[in-house]
Amino acid sequence: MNKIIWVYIEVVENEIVETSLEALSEGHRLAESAAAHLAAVMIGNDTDRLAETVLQHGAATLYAIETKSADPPSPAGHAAALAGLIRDHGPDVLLFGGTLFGNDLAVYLAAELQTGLAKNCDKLAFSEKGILEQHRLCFENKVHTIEVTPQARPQMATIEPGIVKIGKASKPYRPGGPEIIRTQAAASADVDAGAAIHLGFIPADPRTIDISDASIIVAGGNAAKDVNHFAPVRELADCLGAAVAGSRAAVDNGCIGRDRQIGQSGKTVAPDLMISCGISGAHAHTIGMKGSKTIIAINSDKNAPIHKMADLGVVGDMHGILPELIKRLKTFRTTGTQDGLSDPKMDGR
Amino acid sequence: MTDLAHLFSPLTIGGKTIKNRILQSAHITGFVENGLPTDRHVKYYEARARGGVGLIVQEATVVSPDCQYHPEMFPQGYRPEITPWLRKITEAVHRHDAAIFLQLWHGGHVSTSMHTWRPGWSSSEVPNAAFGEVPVEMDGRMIRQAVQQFADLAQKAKEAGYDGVELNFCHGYLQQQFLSPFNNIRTDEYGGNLENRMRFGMEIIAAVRQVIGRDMVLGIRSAADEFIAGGFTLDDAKEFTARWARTGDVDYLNLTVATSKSGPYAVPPMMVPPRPFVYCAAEIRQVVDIPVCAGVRINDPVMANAIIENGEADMVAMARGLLCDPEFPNKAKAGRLDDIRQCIACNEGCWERFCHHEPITCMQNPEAGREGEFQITPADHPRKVMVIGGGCAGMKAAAVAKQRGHQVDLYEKSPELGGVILIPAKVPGRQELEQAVRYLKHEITSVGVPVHLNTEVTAEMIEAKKPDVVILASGGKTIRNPGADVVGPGQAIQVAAGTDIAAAEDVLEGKAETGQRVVIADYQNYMKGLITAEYLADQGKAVTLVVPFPIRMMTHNSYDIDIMTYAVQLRNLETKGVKRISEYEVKRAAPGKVWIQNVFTEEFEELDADTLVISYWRKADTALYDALKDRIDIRRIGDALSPRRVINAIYEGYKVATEI
Amino acid sequence: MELMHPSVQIYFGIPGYLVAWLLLIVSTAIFSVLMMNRVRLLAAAKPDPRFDGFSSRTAALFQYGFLQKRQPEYLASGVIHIIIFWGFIVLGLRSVDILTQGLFSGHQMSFMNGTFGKVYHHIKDGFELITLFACIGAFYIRWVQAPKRYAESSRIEAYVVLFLISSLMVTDLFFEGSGYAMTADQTTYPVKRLTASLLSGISFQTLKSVYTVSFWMHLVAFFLFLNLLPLSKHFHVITALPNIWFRKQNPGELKPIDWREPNLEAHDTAGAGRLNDFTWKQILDVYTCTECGRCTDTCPANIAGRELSPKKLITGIRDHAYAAQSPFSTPSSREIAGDIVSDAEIWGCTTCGACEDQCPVLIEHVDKIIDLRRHLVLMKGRFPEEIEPLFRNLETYHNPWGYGGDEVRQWIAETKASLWGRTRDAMDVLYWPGCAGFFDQRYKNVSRAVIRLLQSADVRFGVMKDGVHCCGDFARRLGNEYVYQLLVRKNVDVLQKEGVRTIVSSCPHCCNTLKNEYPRFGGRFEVIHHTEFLHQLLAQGRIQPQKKFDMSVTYHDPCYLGRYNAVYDPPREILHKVTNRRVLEPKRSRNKAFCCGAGGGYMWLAETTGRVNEIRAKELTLHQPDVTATACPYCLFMLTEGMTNANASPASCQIMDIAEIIEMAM
Amino acid sequence: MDIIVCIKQAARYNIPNAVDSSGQLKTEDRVLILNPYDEIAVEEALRIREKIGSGSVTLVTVGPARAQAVLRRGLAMGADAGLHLLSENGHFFDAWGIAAILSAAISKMPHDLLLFGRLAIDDMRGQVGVFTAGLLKLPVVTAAARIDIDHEKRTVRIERSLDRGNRELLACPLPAAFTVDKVANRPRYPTWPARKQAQTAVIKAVSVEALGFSGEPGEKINKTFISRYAPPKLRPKKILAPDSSMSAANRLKFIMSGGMAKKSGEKLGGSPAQLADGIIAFLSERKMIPPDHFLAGRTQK
Repeated sequence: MNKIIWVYIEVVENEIVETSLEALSEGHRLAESAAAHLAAVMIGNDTDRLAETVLQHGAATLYAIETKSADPPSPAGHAAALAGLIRDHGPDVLLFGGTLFGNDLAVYLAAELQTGLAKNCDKLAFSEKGILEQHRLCFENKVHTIEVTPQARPQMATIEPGIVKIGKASKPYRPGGPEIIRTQAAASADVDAGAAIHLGFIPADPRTIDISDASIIVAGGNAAKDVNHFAPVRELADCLGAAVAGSRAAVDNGCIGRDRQIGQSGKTVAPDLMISCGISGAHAHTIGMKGSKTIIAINSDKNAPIHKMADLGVVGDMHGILPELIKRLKTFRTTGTQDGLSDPKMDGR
Repeated sequence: MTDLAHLFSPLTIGGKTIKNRILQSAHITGFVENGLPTDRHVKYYEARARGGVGLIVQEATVVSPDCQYHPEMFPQGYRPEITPWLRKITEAVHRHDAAIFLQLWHGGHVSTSMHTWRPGWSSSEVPNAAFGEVPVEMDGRMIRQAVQQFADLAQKAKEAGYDGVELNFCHGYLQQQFLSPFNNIRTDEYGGNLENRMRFGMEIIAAVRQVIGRDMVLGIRSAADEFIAGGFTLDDAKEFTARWARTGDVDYLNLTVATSKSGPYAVPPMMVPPRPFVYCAAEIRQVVDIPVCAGVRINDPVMANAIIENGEADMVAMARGLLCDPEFPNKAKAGRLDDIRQCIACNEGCWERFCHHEPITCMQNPEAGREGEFQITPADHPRKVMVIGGGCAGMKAAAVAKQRGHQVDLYEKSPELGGVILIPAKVPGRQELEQAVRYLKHEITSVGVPVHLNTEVTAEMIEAKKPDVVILASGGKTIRNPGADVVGPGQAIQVAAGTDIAAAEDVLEGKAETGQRVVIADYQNYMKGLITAEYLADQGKAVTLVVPFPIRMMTHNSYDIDIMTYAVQLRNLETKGVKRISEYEVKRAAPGKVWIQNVFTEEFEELDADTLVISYWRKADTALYDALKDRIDIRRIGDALSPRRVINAIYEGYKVATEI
Repeated sequence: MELMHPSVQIYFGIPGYLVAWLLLIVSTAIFSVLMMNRVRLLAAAKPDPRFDGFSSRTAALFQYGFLQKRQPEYLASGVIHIIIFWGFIVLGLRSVDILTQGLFSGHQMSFMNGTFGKVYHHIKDGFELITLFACIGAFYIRWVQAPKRYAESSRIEAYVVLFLISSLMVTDLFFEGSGYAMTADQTTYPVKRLTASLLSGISFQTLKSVYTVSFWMHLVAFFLFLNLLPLSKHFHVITALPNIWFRKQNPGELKPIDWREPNLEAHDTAGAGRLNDFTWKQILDVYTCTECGRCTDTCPANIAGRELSPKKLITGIRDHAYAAQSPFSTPSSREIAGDIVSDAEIWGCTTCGACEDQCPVLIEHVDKIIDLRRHLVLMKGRFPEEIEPLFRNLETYHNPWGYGGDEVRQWIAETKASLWGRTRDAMDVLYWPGCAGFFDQRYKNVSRAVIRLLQSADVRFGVMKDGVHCCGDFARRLGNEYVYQLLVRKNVDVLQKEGVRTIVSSCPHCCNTLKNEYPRFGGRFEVIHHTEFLHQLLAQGRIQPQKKFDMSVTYHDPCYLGRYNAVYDPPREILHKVTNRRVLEPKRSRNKAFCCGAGGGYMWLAETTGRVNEIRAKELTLHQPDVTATACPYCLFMLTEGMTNANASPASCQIMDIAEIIEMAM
Repeated sequence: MDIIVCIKQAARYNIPNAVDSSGQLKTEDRVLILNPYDEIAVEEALRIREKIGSGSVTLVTVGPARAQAVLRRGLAMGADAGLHLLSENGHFFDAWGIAAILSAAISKMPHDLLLFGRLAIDDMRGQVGVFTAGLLKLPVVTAAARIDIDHEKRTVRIERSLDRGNRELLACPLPAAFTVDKVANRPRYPTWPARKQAQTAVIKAVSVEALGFSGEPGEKINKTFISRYAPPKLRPKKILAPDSSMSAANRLKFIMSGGMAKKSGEKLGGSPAQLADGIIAFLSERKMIPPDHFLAGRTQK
């Protein structure tokens, strides 16, 4: 009988985490190699919207577990929610994206299901005996091991992030068209199964955080000729709880340290929000920040290349704009006219 | 200090340990005299070795008299007299704990009767992109001969004490002409399927390995993607590199891209983003078990370190980077990143001079290729020096003069240093020019030259200061209206009143706005016109570029643009929809209209234009010089002497400072 | 009329000789009380067997003690000191003479009357004047020149003492002068005649009082000075000579945990946290400090602007000791490491030994610093963060970088060196490249060169199969005796098992510890540094350079080769042999050579303040040599770095090892 | 307060490739150390004990005789006792095997707090902690960066490391199990007296057979096996690369763009005030202005 491969789809802020798609693609490759049945399983409160993407990437079935709860999921909670479903359908292989959450969930689930687990695999394949061979690096990346889970089922693995190419499935996988099976989460999914109770999050201190980890960055460039000119950039960063960074020019002008330099001779950053002040946008700089999700560019030269990659191009002198902006942000705080703001990326996955 | 541990960790290639991950890739220096290396070679390579590079691959050396491109450019490896010279070079390099390999080269059809009085050889009778001459199709005997010639030079390399050899299988030379389905249309066992197309290369590998044995390293420099329609792609490259690796005779792969037809991407100009082709190495590294070296436009130690750390390659290759700053590795290792003079891929000193069969040097580093001949020595009599103009020429002169112990002051009338180069430096694709300015600034601050900004120097001022020497680097003047500014009807444009005209400089600086339909009168077919066109096209303007006659009489291409930059720039204009009319000159302009004249038929055509942009040459600003030349020792350099390129400005700055 | 000796005059009904006796008894009493305290501490201190080698010690005593060999390093003050020293010895007798006159109512000791007396008086006569001038000179130096090295030590004290010394002279001159003036009989002593003539012409009564007063003033000055000694830096008048006699005979060996039982296992504590953790010799050292400041004046750490000042370190401990001894003090709980001597000072030292080389009374600074480090590391677990990796690497991988076997195998394969033991009997020497020679990419080039040279001279040598463990020098000098002895045990075992007798090493640090410190742990080998060995081979003509090394060279002495093991000439002679240019001597060289900054584990410590290597680099490039030669891996690294950082121009002079230079001449 | 720290003697290869041509591990280049993460766990335990002022820290390890070394190292750091669950050399236990053995032993011991390292540097699994806790039915939190114990209430507040330097705050009652993260502390360097004591300390040893496990290779409590080893090759993180199926011109186009997606974002012009308003509007409509609590107690230096 055909093998069944399941891939857990991790959802953050109602979006599918890229790593999960990588896992799905790996699962898809695996399924095709063994003519196995590929299914995806997802926990969220708005799964329908995401169903399409999942199925495009080759899943024939999607098990969608609806949760009402808004508070961030705990690995233990999700494990409990999935365990039942998995026991019922008994997949042979169960894959996860190797994110922090994915890895944790996998371990909890393995504990729950009393089965083996291989973390951060970079390759998966079936042996001729049909057993899943899990390739991974260990001994501090000095040894490549191939592990197997001969008896226990499912054979669980998490996929090392960022190395599998995401490929859409060439043909609709299941002749009858994809099926979506909705189940209500077991009560345990919303209330923590593990006895540890979530109390909240402590965001990283943007002043000490490594800028490549920062989720908001305010960056200054050549327009700030010295530290005093640079001061408003820092102040803005403060108002936004952002990390301060800069182009090489900012380093040369002595405004920031080299550890906060973005670009080819500095660091590569991928914040959710990048506010770039007085940076023209030479390749040497942009190569380090092209991963930014949303970019606001403030530059007096309307033809500066930075504007071409910005979601919002602000043509004007940063020295004029920043103080205004800071003033407004502060009044915001006091009047608090921003209800329902979510901490950007604060659920820690 | 930035941690570059990965870049400076040793690597073992075929049993030979290299002290760090920096490889100087082979590049023709053009230092040869009647076909043989010279002391200039020895000094050049020794300087790089002293700078701390781990492995030097010495320039392509000709295995065969049959195809040698140009007898005055490539060392003629087939001549027995070469061996002592090679030994000199290896000894010099080994003195500094660096390894050195020799690159074995057979040009195939990249060779012409014009230079050698004999046609090139190739896999098939396909004219090559470099010269357009139809080569001779090689028969079995010729193939065996070529293979033997590779082995013969390998033998010489062994005798001369090289640590290894690198086979030049790249850049559209002979082996690639066999490998590439674009060039190779044979039907015998050397053509057709991949295995056949690889046969010639395989024979060379086997023959060379047989000669050098196991004590020497054998590497291959190969393209990973030809970037031409009908050429091989990265997928093919994965296949054939894997097969090479499987022979067990190949110790490492040094990857580049392109072939003659797509040449510009092998020595990419500055508008190509940094590290463009590292992904090729990364992908190929997954399919082979030997070290892989990534190259092409890697000019920064941090970037290089990241490439190693991220497992994209085992080694990084640099040619222009080390040409520009031989001390790159030492400085990087010591954490002195600011002191590194970064290559900006201008190609002015290297590729272009090579094209014109001149020995190479570097725009930013006049000492390059002149090691020993050019060096900064303490001045016998420290003198009081005034440098006027904070452009490239002025800054270089000031820095060098100061290092020699003179008492130097630098004056700049604008609020910032950099001079005219700051104008193109704003344009997308030309922004690397900033790096040149950054370094010059860093240089003068680190040697401690007092800089007086916002200071327009007058004759009176100079007489008051009583300097021993005045170095005049005050730059040139923009031509805004050829009608009025230019003498001689030949170059003049009759501009009717009310016509919207603007000088290219002003447009780039943002001083002048243009209408929607723009005609650019480019009198010289210089970079200025081309980038202005791209700059305006980027803004969504409808741009027509009128160029008189793209071919200079004395040279292959437009004189101040090397062919690589030129080609990629044209590509950009094409992709951005710029209309280019050549063999025409703009003669008259009125509001909304421009009349252009065919240079051959002298017939007029009428174009609609809201704005006419003038891209003319610049003129030297001679006022100050004329006022003082008889009274004090005043010397003109750079645009103040004659408006030319940055390379001339920096060269003259350096030169004048070493002469006072 | 007849002249009455002061001692027989009557003062307020008390005869003079009684006064003299009183003076003697009181001052001796005070003096002995003071000395008791001083001695008590010595007695309580840890043992230190220093009675071996009587003759060599006595020889040294004459050199450094009586001839004051090191004084003239600083010419003016040196000569002055020598004069005062000898003046003292001469005049001391006179003071005793005067005292006896006082005690026995003017009667001189018998021998003073004879010919000896005559001769003595002639000498003394001259000396009084010279010494007086010397004192004035000393005044001038302290008052007017006031060199930096005297900073942080009391001026008043110095002036008082100088005043007392000179007054001894003056009073005696006036005593005798006035005597002659009164009796007016002719004297053959020029100086006395001078003073006599000065005094002649004043009334007999005045002369008489001058005569009496100066006599008593002399005695008072004498006793004051005596009691001042144990309270001041002039204690050295008493302790210097013994301290010199008890000098450390083998400078290369660091003081072990305990002189009698060096094995750490045998002890529950290690290092010096409080006074009584020091040995009596270390205490004697601090007693003896003359505060001349020569140590601080030559200390690279201090010159580079670090907190450490060897002088302050010693006086600090001394003052702490005195305070503890004074009857008024309450016993303080203050620790020496940390409270008295700051951590920054303790970790500032590069153990280059320049201070010890300069000290005129042979104080051993480094041992104390290391004992303080030992206390911090072994008892407190407190040390600069950056050296923890070093400790862990040494403990786990037995080399500072934590490299693995690959490196060594690779190195052996590349050098094609034959393995020790395979043909053991056929091998005379073991080549020991040191960790750097095995693992460092730059220094591998040197060890390769050495091997090629040994091969070309067909020396029968081998290298250890899996290399060897780190010699432990850095661990020891960073105070981590535990790791040190761990490594020593391993090495000694291997070397003895493999029957090694002679070792040629490329690292002065290895050489030093193997040669001077391992014997105490049972490892006795003949250890030679490669410069010495290659020098021999050149001399024997077993290595024959074909061409000349055509570059101007200067030579930097590694501390552990030079100062600690006195290998100064072999490298220089080698250079003279192989180069055809002249060999430049740097500003400070041989035993005065300035440290590269790597010693004492500084290779692994972060130099936050003061970059010693840059200072040295600048010094070395003074005469603009093409090449700086040295013979130590760590000097090589530090100077190379120093060159790149200190000199703006990239083409600054290269640093090469002697071996590399010979090879280039082959 | 009885704290149990489960530690491991980890193998470290200080050479780039630890597998020889025949697929065997190069054991001659292996060094055995106390797993660095476990060292941090031990330190954490000691600090907790010091903070509370009472209680005991017991170290437990599973392994052959040689594994005793890591117990002694832990004792030298200041732990009170060590328990050695002795297995024959060459016996292989996977995460499940170890967890089974540990839980069997620990269930017989008093335990308020169980600490593990987050990860072992050799097999790099990071599973034993969770599995053991599961078998002992204890609440478990992974990657604990900070542990605050309320001795009276017998509750714990835990800060757990998330990515991007963020932390999650959790609470749970004792007894509980945590795996400790790298950032938790910097382990102390053992002093000489402590080392000396540890050298001679008596360490209780119990063989795994005594706990009811065969200890044979192929032990049934294991769930996974290593089928073979191979030389490592780091797979690079995804890098933007044009697909070979694209035309040459398009491949070049991709490269020339520097992998930078051209965005047709709106462009604002006008007075500083207007522009500032524009930015605020942009941010608030995307809900990108973080609320106060997010910035609580922060002021830029």
